[in-house]
Amino acid sequence: MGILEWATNPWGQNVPIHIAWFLIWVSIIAGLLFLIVHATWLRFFAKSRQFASDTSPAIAPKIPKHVPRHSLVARLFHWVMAASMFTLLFTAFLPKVGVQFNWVTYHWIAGAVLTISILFHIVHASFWLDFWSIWPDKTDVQDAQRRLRRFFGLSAPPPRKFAKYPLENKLFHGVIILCGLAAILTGVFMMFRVRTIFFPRNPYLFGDMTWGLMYVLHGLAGVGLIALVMMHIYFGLRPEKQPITKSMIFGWMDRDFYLEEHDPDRWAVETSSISQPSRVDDRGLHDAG
Amino acid sequence: MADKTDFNTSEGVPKAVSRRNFIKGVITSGVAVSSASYLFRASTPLNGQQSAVGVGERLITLNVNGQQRRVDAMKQETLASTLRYKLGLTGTKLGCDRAECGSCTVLIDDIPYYACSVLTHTVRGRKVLTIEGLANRDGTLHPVQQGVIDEQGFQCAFCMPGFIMATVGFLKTKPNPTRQELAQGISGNLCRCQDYDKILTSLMRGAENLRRSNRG
Amino acid sequence: MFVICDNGPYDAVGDSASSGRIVSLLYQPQAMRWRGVTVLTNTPPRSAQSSPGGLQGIVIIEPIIAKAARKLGVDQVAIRRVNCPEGKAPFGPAVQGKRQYATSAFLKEALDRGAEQFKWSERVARTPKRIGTKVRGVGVSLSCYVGGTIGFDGLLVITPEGRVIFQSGIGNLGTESVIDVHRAGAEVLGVPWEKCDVVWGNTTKNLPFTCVSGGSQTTHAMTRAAHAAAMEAKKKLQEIAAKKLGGKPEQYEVGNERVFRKGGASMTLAQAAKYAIQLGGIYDGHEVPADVHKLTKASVAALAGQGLVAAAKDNYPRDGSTFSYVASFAEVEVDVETGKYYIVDFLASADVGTVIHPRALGGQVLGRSTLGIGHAIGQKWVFDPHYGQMVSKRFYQNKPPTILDVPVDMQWTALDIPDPETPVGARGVGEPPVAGGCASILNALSDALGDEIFQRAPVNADTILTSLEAGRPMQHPLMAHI
Amino acid sequence: MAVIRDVMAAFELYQPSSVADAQKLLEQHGSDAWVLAGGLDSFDWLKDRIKKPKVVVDLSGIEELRGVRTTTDGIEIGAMTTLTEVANHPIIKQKYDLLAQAAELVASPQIRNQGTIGGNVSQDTRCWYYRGGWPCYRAGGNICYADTPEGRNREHAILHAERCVAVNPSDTAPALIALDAKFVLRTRKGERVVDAEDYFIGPDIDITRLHILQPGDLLTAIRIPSTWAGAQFYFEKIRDRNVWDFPLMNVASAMVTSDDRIERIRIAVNGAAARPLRLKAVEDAVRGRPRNAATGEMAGKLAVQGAVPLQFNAYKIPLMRNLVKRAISGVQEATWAS
Repeated sequence: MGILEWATNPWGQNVPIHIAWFLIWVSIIAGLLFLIVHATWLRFFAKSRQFASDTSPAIAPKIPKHVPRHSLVARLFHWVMAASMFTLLFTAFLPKVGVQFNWVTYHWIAGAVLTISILFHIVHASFWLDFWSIWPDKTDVQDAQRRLRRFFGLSAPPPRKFAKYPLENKLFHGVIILCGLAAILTGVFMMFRVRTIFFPRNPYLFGDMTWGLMYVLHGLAGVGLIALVMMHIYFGLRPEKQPITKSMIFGWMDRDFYLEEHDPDRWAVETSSISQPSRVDDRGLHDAG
Repeated sequence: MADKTDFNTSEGVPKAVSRRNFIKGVITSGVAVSSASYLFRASTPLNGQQSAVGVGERLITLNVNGQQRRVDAMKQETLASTLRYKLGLTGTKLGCDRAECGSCTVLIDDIPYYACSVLTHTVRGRKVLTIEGLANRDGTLHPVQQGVIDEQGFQCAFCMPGFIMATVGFLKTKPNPTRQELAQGISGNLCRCQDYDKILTSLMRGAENLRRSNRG
Repeated sequence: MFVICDNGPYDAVGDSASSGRIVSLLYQPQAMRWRGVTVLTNTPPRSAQSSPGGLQGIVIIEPIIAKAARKLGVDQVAIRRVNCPEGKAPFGPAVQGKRQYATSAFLKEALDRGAEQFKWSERVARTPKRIGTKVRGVGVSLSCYVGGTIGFDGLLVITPEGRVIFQSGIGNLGTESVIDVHRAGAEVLGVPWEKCDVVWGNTTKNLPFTCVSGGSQTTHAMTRAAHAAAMEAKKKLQEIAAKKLGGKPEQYEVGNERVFRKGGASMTLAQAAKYAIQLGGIYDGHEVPADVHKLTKASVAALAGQGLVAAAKDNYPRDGSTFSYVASFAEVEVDVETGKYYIVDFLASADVGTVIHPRALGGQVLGRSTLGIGHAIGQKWVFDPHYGQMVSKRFYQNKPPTILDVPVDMQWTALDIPDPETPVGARGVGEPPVAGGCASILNALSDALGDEIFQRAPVNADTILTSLEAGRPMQHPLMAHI
Repeated sequence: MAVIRDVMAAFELYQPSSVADAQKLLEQHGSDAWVLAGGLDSFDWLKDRIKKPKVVVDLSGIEELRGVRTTTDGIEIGAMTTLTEVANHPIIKQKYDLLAQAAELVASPQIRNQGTIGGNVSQDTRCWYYRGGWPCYRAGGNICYADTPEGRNREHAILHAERCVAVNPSDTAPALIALDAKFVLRTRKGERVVDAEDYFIGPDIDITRLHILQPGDLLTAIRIPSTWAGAQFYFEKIRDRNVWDFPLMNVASAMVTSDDRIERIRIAVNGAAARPLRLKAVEDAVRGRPRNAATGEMAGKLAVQGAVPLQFNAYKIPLMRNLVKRAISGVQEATWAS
């Protein structure tokens, strides 16, 4: 049982046509395994985290009670993306596992929404948000080394607190970018094969092999997203991450949580906004860093 | 790759008979081409399933042209193949092999069928009649055959056995057809000489011959 | 006439020249410009079926003639009668100031006979043309193709038992010509057909050099060869009789299975055969005429000594090229709501010289007409242009006509006027009717629906319906058969 | 891809004599098994090596699947009843002639002698790309070759196409829908009866099948209620050749009128979509109207609403419009005195 399905094209050449659908189950099982292992580890084996230094008490009072984290626009993007992603995953894979319905139209519409929202996000994040806050920096790498050494019982100084996003978060974002962009790029071309409102159909835009690889890539990215989305939801629901999840809903994070996990040196918040905790200003977000 | 080929073909080396060479051998020997496909296609789950419902033996008895014929037929074998290649009844022609041209038409329990599209195993216990079984033992032609002779019904005549069998079958349900009705009755047969008009004339004559012979 | 021949991937030689020649013969244009191009294309391989070039040429021109007649208000039969070839009709381009010409053409007579038998005028005059959703139309078409070659060998043996054995090298296509053409020889020798045998089947049977079974040439070429061999045998019989019974060879006649002098001595063919063996040399095949083909010589050598052996090459003169002609008539009934149409009646009237075997001729004329009808009503050959692969591989997809696609009572007739340029007068007939079968249907459809509805064959329900809907042809005439 | 003239690839042949045994076999072999009725669709796939089942379950020995029985409310036709039997059955001819007419027009005499009503309604599409073994959507691939800029799609769908543009080729299916037939299925969960029109599905639901049968399921019988017995029927099939050809389109209607007003009507068309279409909107629109040309015209126009032609099948729109019109208002017989 290969991971690809092959077919003989009209010229007698063997070309891949899509991934083998059992990979759906592989991805689901991988996602489940991850969260079971992770939850078990946290529950029974994890030591409490140690950070290099406590935030200086002098700063603490200056921090607003509600630390602004995600702008409304950023949150809207996130949830639009989430909705389209769910639609995409369910319309893609439910028919493959036996739930038959007219999925293609929903799928390409959701795909179009996702594509537009991500295009918006790229522009928005590049020019209005703090672009670099989501990418691992030197400190992240050093801290990762420290944590790894400590995990294996080797001597290392404790890691520092996080910047706006923990390293795991940044890495997740990176993987999502990979899978997401692969799915979107291939998906946009695949829209040439079905009837959409965007452009005239041209199923012969590419050769059979190129098309086949495109479907394979789309499929691999798609099943990859299943596991990634499962992990993402899992973390979003974990009790200790609730403040982060809440911040994606309300836009702010508790001061206590902020102080506990984040380093104001690495993620500075505007301390003057102390009296207006709930008013989150876009501008407040790019000062970080 | 090249080494392997040499190994198989060079003299003196103990021959590891490759599947391909074996099949070639069988084909050249001309005997049992058909068994090659049985031996080497998907290995069939016969083992341990002898008692399963409905599974049958390969060696079967067919009633062909009034005779009981023992024949070793593959499960996937069509009646046309069995008739032609196992029983030597080559009067039944294989044209398209896709139930379209009618040259393989035979009667099964007096009903015309495309023999290319009937599995041999499904006609056990039924009466198969081919063109060879039409004439009398003494060589007197069937009235429909005689009609074809009388009117020189066909050109290349590859399609003739099929047309005659279709006619004989049709006349059992409608012995006195009009030209239009008989044309309908034999419309499942193609003639690429396109000699339909003369064919129809000769088969109408055949029908007439048949009515006369039944009367007399 | 500009012919572009899409010849698929391999064959560089097209049939465009033949289409030009046939058209120039069949319609006798006073002036004609012709150009032909063969294009090799990366599409599935194909090859000619029947009447290559002739079919296409006639099917291009016929609807134009039909339209011209309608515009001029001239009867369709009349306009063809005016333009069709007659006698030694010229065709093709002039070479060194001279044009080639046909041996003979009696197409006017064929048209007249056909029109009468088809009740053409009555059908044309019948009203109304439309009842409800059904419209009827009648069409006539001329048709012709090459009908014979020359120069092959005949070979026969008169046995000491008095039987005449014709060695026939003709490949049997089921048209009976393998047997029939030798009747010409039997007639020359005055031997009843029951006393004749025809040996045929394969080259081990000592057969003479013979034309290939194709190009509608057999009847013409091999009646000539059989005639030549029989004349040779007759000459030998006369010589043997003169030798044995005295007198001069030319005083002897051959008939009633004897060679005899009027009112005088005679001997049976059996006796003559025995003498031939005694005489040896040229009489029993130990010597062969120098001009026969080496294959015939080998066969004669194998037969030598078995009786009176006569081998001869067809050296008869022929002034002109041999063509056979057909006038085809059809009536169709079209349902304008569905595009579906039926062929109500069909008649082919043939000018093929002397009729050798009426029933076989009828089979040929109607059989090949039906092939042409198939091209008109649906036969097609579809490939996917992107992949260049065939998609219409099955009969239900490429649609050869069935017995229900033609009228149950098709009619044919033949003039039986001998061609003056061949001793027996017979011409070949295989391919000449094809184009007429096709074009008469197309013309009948035009008569029913108007000239501008379709411009290509096959004409199917879809072609008719889309075009009726739009009031103009909707499918590009050069579009692939779909 | 080629048309192969050789023995089929080997399979084990089972010839059960009861539905229960057949089901047991199908359950045992799952997707390796192929159900054989008349075989005229099946053998194409098997001979061309496009489908290679390991096991073939031949239903021809199951007596309970054969024959026409009268029931308290109409008739029940065993799925393995041949089309010739259906076309010639006296009760069907007398009361449900619509079905007899449709069966009579299927393919050729030999095929009607062998082909079954169950097989006829369950047959696969005849799209020449798909039947040629091209790896299209329907074959599990990711393209419809017929619906490409130059695709040869003269015989394809004008309605409800979703990626795949193939059509259902059955002649008896629209007749059965018009007669309000019920299809009796035997599934793992037991017997299930569905309305004729619900037996068929389009590519939007499942692009690889034309009907709802899952592996292991059997269509055992077709029940025709007496609701439409003796109604006014209309069946017309338009095809290229007059025998052995699939419909470019066909139409079937059953109608009951009083005072020449349409009281009840069912109408179905096949060859327009991947499933035979029951034209419910048309039925609703013409109910209560006089049966005349105007009603027919209106119905025809309504029927083709939303139709989307491909490059070579635009003719199907007027064809469907006219066939629906004729199915309602009839067609004038034309006879010339010749």
